[in-house]
Amino acid sequence: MQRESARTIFEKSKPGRRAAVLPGAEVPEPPIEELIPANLLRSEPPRLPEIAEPEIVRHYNRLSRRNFDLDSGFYPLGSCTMKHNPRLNERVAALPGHARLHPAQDPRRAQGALELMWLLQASLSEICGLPHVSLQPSAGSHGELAGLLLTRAYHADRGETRTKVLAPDTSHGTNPASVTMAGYEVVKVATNEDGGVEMDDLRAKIDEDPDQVACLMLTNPNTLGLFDENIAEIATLIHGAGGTLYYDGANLNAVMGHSRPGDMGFDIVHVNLHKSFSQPHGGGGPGAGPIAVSDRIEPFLPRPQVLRRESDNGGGPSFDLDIDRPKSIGRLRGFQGNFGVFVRSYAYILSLGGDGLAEASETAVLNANYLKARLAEGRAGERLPIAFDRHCMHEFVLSGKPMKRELGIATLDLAKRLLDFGFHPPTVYFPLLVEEALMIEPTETETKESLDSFADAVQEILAEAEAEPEKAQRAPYTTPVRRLDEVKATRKPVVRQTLS
Amino acid sequence: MQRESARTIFEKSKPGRRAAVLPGAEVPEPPIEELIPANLLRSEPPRLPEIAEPEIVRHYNRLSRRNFDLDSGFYPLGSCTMKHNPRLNERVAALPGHARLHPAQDPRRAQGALELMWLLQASLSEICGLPHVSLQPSAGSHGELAGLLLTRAYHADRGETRTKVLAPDTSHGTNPASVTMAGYEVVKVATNEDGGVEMDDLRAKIDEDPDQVACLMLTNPNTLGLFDENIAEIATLIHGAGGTLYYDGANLNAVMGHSRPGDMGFDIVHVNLHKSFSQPHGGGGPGAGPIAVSDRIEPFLPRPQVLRRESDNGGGPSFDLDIDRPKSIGRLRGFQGNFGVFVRSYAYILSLGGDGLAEASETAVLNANYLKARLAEGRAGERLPIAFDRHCMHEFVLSGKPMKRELGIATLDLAKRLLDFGFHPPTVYFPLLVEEALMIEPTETETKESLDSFADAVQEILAEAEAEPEKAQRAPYTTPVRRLDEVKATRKPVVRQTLS
Amino acid sequence: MTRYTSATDADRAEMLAAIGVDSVDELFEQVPEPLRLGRGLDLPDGLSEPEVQARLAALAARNADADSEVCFVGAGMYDHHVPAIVDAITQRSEFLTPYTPYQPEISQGGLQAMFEFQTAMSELTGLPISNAGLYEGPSSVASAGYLAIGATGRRRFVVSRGVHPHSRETLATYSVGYDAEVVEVGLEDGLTDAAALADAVDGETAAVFLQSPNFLGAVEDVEALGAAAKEHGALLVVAVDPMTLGILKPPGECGADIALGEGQPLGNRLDFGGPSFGFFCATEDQIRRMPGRIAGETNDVDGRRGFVLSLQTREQHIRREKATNNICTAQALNALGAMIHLAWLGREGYRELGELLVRRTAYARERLAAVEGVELLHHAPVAREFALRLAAPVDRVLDSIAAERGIAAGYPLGREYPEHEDGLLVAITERRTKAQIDELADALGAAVAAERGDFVGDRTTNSPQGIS
Amino acid sequence: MTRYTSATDADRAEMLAAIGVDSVDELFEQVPEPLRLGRGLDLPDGLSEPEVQARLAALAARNADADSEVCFVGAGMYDHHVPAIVDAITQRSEFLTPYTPYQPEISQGGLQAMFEFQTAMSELTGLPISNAGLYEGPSSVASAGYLAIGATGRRRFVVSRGVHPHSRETLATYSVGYDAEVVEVGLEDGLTDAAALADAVDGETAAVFLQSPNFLGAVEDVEALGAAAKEHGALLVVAVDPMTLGILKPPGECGADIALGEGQPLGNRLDFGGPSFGFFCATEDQIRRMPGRIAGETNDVDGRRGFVLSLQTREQHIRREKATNNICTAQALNALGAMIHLAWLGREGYRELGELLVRRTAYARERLAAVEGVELLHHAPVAREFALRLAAPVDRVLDSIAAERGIAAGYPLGREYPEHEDGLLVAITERRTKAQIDELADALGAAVAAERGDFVGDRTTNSPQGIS
Ligand SMILES: Cc1ncc(COP(=O)(O)O)c(C=O)c1O
Ligand SMILES: Cc1ncc(COP(=O)(O)O)c(C=O)c1O
Repeated sequence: MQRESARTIFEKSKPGRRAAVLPGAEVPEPPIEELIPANLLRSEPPRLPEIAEPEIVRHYNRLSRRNFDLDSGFYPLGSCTMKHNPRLNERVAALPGHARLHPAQDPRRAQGALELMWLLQASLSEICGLPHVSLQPSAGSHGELAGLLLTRAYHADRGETRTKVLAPDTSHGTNPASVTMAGYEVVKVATNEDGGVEMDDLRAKIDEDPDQVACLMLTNPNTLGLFDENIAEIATLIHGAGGTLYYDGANLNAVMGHSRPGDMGFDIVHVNLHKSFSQPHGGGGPGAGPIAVSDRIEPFLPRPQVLRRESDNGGGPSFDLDIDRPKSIGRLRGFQGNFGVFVRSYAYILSLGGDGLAEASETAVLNANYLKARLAEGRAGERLPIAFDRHCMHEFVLSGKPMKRELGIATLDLAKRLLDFGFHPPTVYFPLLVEEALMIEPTETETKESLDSFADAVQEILAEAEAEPEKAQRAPYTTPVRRLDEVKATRKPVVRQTLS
Repeated sequence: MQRESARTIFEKSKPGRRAAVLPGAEVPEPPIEELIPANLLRSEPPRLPEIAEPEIVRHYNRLSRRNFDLDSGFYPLGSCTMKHNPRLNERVAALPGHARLHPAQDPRRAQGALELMWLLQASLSEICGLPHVSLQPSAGSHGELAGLLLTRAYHADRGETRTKVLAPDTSHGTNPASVTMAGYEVVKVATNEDGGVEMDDLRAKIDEDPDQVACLMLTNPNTLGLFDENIAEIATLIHGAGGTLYYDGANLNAVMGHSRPGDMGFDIVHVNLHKSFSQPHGGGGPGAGPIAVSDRIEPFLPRPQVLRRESDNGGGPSFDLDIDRPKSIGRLRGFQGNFGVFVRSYAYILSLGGDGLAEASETAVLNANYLKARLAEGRAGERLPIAFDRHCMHEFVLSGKPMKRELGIATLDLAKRLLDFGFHPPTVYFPLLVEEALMIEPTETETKESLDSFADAVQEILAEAEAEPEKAQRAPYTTPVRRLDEVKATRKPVVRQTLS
Repeated sequence: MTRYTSATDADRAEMLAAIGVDSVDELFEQVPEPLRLGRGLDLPDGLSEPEVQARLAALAARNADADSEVCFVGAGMYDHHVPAIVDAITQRSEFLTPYTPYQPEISQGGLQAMFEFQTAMSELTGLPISNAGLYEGPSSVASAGYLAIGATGRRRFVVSRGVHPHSRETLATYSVGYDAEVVEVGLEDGLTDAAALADAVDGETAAVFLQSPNFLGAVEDVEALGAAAKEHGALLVVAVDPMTLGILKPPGECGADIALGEGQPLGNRLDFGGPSFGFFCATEDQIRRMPGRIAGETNDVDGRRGFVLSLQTREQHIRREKATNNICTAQALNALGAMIHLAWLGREGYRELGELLVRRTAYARERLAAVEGVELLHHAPVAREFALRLAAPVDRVLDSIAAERGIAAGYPLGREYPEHEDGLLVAITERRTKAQIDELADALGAAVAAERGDFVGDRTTNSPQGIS
Repeated sequence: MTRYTSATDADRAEMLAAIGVDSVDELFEQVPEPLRLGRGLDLPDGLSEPEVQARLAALAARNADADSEVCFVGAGMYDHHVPAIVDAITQRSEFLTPYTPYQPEISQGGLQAMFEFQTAMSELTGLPISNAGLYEGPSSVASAGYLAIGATGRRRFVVSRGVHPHSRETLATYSVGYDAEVVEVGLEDGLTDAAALADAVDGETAAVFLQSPNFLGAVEDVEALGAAAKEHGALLVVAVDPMTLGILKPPGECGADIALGEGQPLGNRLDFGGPSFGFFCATEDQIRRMPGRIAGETNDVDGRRGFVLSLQTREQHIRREKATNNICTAQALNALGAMIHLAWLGREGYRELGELLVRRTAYARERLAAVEGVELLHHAPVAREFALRLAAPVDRVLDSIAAERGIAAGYPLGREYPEHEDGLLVAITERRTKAQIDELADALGAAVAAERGDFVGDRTTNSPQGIS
């Protein structure tokens, strides 16, 4: 990757240059002050860059080469499901009938889009084992918030007010953040030695005040990559207390076609289309976080909902947007959700089909266990032990604690050294419960060769660290920049360019 | 750029892997031998690579990063007009109405395409100052061949057989190659001290046997970037002998809207749409080489020709393909030519408009003269003198002869060292007439900053060479591979991978 | 092997051996037997690439999109030209496929683009701090509410009825969780009722929400309206249309504490409503309460300039239940598209585009209001969208114009404003030519006349009711 | 400043000063006054990006393309599915915008792709040498003629009438320059007349040109036909369809000296006929006579593997009038698309695709020949295209099916074969489903019946004549 020094596009600006040429006005051109009162007008245009098109293209192409991406190599970022992004999905999403459709188009003239949403809903419903779906949430955390507001509405409808949401200490940070935004209090539940929910602790937390238990949020397989075998009992306990069971679907890629959250007893599920369903991650979005829910939650779903009407006269069905949902929690955002993401994910589901999805999960689990096995060998087995020694599902978590203690290199050092070997490092320091955690999710679209070379690299780095720990401690060396001062960036934040 | 060692896609193959899934047959599936006699069938499928889609994408994305391209930086490759490639043109070329139009579509259902061709022809006709255009030739050299076959047909129609085609010694290699393919003999014309055609030599060559002179092929401005001021007289001489005057339009970018080959007296012109008209070069094509001709040449144009018919009933005109051209030289290729290229170039002409084209040429000439001035300073001025010291048009040629003699570094060394500075080198060792030639064409789409930094780099390399000539002699150092053994590649050519 | 995977039978055998199991099924044994699905998913078999493409193309063909109709619909998302370089750049693998830049050393491209985006949005809004983008417009409004609660400790929002209905509804949805009250202030001739607003704001008010141009297209006097907020120590939150900020006074100069909005008009497709992005800018003192990612400038160990995700301590990964917001995956690629679009427009082009919109809008407003049976719904100044009142049923007029002229004439205000059942909201972009505006005027005249004829008299005229 | 340029007034002033002139006009003074245009070009003013896009979209909308019609037309170019990764990769700047890899150190991506392409084409054709691509199919045939003259010193070509008419015509056009004679050999029930061919070939024959499947879709027995060429020392040149080589015996195993063809079906759009590419493979002994670029493997000074343009001494830059061909800029990007398509298909997929084509073609041929008023034009084996004879005027039948069913039913053979005025050539790709074939059968039956009714009796039935 490029080593040239960073210059922003503002620094490449030169007065008088430009790229865009605009259409002529075609209409009378009075001074703007005659159309809008002068006191509402801007005195100076914003100092946007002045630069011709060729140099804009060069600028962003160069920037792009300073990014590592999924198409550059192995990207085992745990919990993120960095699977292949089929370009077919980009192509169909770009069809004018999708990409150029106005969101306020009369539903009668957007039948294809509504049917597509309906078909995607039906697919997610089958995959999740829950009868109703809303596609509205924009990402996983948005789905979480939706789920908690649904829980609140469900209880309110029954005349109940509950204040507590339970979540294991391994849960993703968005879970507690969503809990607070939804006006609940988080109650942490401990993890047992198998990596699952500590049942005694769960019982204790429920028994403290069962009437206050609104919900338990769970990821299953959890963020350790382990399936919680007690899930049926957990569901019984929570439902017994009158709470809802929320499934954080970030790890759905492990169980598609094998086990369904609805069948496990979950009431509400969010699905990250940008994880299991191949929406490209875009450098941090866009994604989408549809939710699937049980019958008792359905009345409260956000509006609008896609409605399918059978035809009276034997023709095909028609589709509409239903806003007449009196118990709905209301909107979570504008219009109908991230439709472009729906198109991609629906194309993905069509491509794989039911069996293909099940095989994808199988291969994801196979790949994870294989890589786990490779990393249980040799030096890695000693210095980077598995946090919970069981077969994993689609990902697994290692602990760098012995490595740090014995070799003096931290998980962060290992991660940075991996950059020099051409790999994206795993997720690090999460889940919090595991000291010096490395969370590794290879996904099903990686080759055995990639897994092997990653395992070899880890072993090599550990060997190197025995002789020369500074090598990792000061890594990386070959990247466009080396280790960055993040503390400075937070202490004295410079979050925009100063322009003269 | 990447330094990893090269592995071909065949080497990444593993039996049993695949990307494509095909549609089901849907129809009966008898053994193929029942449909086609066994003796006509293949026994083993070709050993194409076996590899899944994610790894194909990674493979070619990685390969791409081993290319320098126009969007990576300055690319002053003389004679090639490496101007910005607007992505708008890619977008409109990809519209299904263009990209998915079958070439044998009934002309009545391809009216938009034919009108576009007609409009492009009209634009090129105006730019070249010649009344008729055929878009058929696929590139410049194809246009040259067309022009020579037109010349032959023209003379044959007059009952003449002529055998000689004159071309200056500065001419591009395709000119003599085309001459031979068209069954003519090349006669070289010398260059005068101003870089133009040596008039005495021209007269001598004509006078030798005027009846044998079929054509003179000329580039104007010529490959030295100089406008031949004697062009009117040259035309008189050639026309006087009964020959045709052919304009190699590779350098049209210098004179658009300023001077027209037709007005200079040329009978036949080819235009490289991939040079002056922004068709991306694609790593060596596609391009297109339309020809514009005078009235006397028109009857012989390749067929089909686009025909415009006015409507009888006051409606718009309609368009057709005319194959009924009895004097035509015939087809030069299949169907209608590189239509996708026509779309891009027409979009380009629409974007710039008449004035914009003229300004583009102006800026191309300004940029070239400025860079020439910068390289006439300091060390470059001494070691890399301009071959013909006049104002240039859109490009200019320096000679590395003093540099080689005094510093021991050849033009090739300078070129290779420029790679380390992030520049594409100029065209080197062409035109043949100039020893150790460097042919520099910045184009109009480069910034002054780019020109300055290129000039600075040249000066710096020359300074470096005074102290340490080996530095350039062994360059490059920072590229994916270093200097390659081209002799070996030609002596013992390995032109395909051996597969087991 | 399924689509997009590589494990051959031979690979599988080797891998299983290394794991020490006989089959993949064994790995799934950790899922208790009763919870295993035990059947295939009830979904169709996988399809080949050409089949999937044909299937999706068939669905797409059943939508009347802004290529097949001339689109005068706005209401928050607009049919602007997306420059070709936006697509070309955002579709590059290097921007399309990585995730959030957790490893800054190999993510400088994305991080620098975020930094540039923040700079541009800060310039547009006239506020010093910008994040790197949120989901979209309305949920950004709701996020501003959360910030305001944190900043003021109050739980009462005063919202102009000129704020986008989706934003108001989203704020209301979230406010159930925030335990906050939402009070709405009405409009007078298109503009927020200043007196009612002043009455509504009190010492318990966390924030006042305005939008300019508001949903009816009217340009609000934000500065004047905002005085009430200042007076009571409430935050002033202003939703803006990024295409008007080359012309309109930036919220930062009008006293806004937060300026935000829907980013779609900048470099993003219509996409039936998403994905796009929300932008969110604020005053310096809110920097540690901002929602979403923020890129910051720093340097590496060798002193080389670089960018990182800064102020991560606000975020859920670190702060968990105390995070300033729950947002994690946002809309980075969409924000990149916006930045490219802004660079392409450039300082002058951006201003010129604003002028073009204002002038064409003025022309269209005058032209359409002159049509028989059509009048202005309000007389406030407008920038790129305006509201009309029709003397015939709006839905029938829209159907007729769509079917006969292939024009989507506007947004029927009755959908969200029962008091404006006769209202039509018409939006202008640089794609809407004078000829199209003139044709719309013609079509509107004809359709209104036909429907009035229908309505008052003969119902047999063939006014179309179906859709194309 | 015009579009895409950067020179501001300030830049201009500085640059002119450095050059030492007062104006750019001065630089143009080298163009003699009478030759200066002295007026603006008579072309419209430049347009903005959205305007250009609208203009081109309006033109495109007036074409009936293979998305708006179901396309059974082939005749050398086929409506195959282009995998999405082909577009994604070939549109990357790094492949799209560089020129010919004259500087191999910074062109390894393009050069290696050429080397891979050559390997793949060599595998497909069964011949050891491939170039990196020529313009397209027919001109590649003509280039083979030039090679054959060089190799044999003879100037006579014997060409089957089954060779694509455009190829035959192009060869004839070029042969005027080559001073070569072209002799044509006719077809018998769809196949090259073997006896006539044997008669036509003699000791003066430089090359024999065959095509298989030939233009009428018939699979030729190349090996048997080629014997005549071998006997007289003429080169055997075979044009092939790359989509059939997973099934059909490769020309290299049939004694061909040169195998070539139109590359469009591999990863290239229809594009109304171009750009696509021609492929060109040959036996080892022709390596120094090959036209076009050839990439070769070598190593750098550090021993690292690399690729270069090899055998450049054949080419015009060096050899000038003695070059093996005049081709310079060719179709590198199109050949790259082909290589990606082939990698995507892979060894198995490529064969399966061939099988799919053969089977669907067999089904379609049988289904259509069973239609009343339709019969086979020949009975030779076919792979992906076949010829029918209609008992009604072909053009009128085609018009009717296009207008009423939105189907482009095939290629009217009368355009190029006067002896087959009643002939219709129907092509099959993996995009043509059984349902589409069945609908075509139905449409063909109805249209032929209607036209026959018209023709023999009542001319008042409303057979459509216009076009949609
Ligand atoms: C386990 C888990 N839960 C929730 C989330 C939040 O999802 P999103 O980023 O889509 O909001 C993520 C991913 O980021 C996650 O990994
Ligand atoms: C001066 C000149 N003439 C002719 C050509 C041949 O054009 P093409 O490569 O398009 O065949 C070129 C470019 O390559 C050239 O520079």
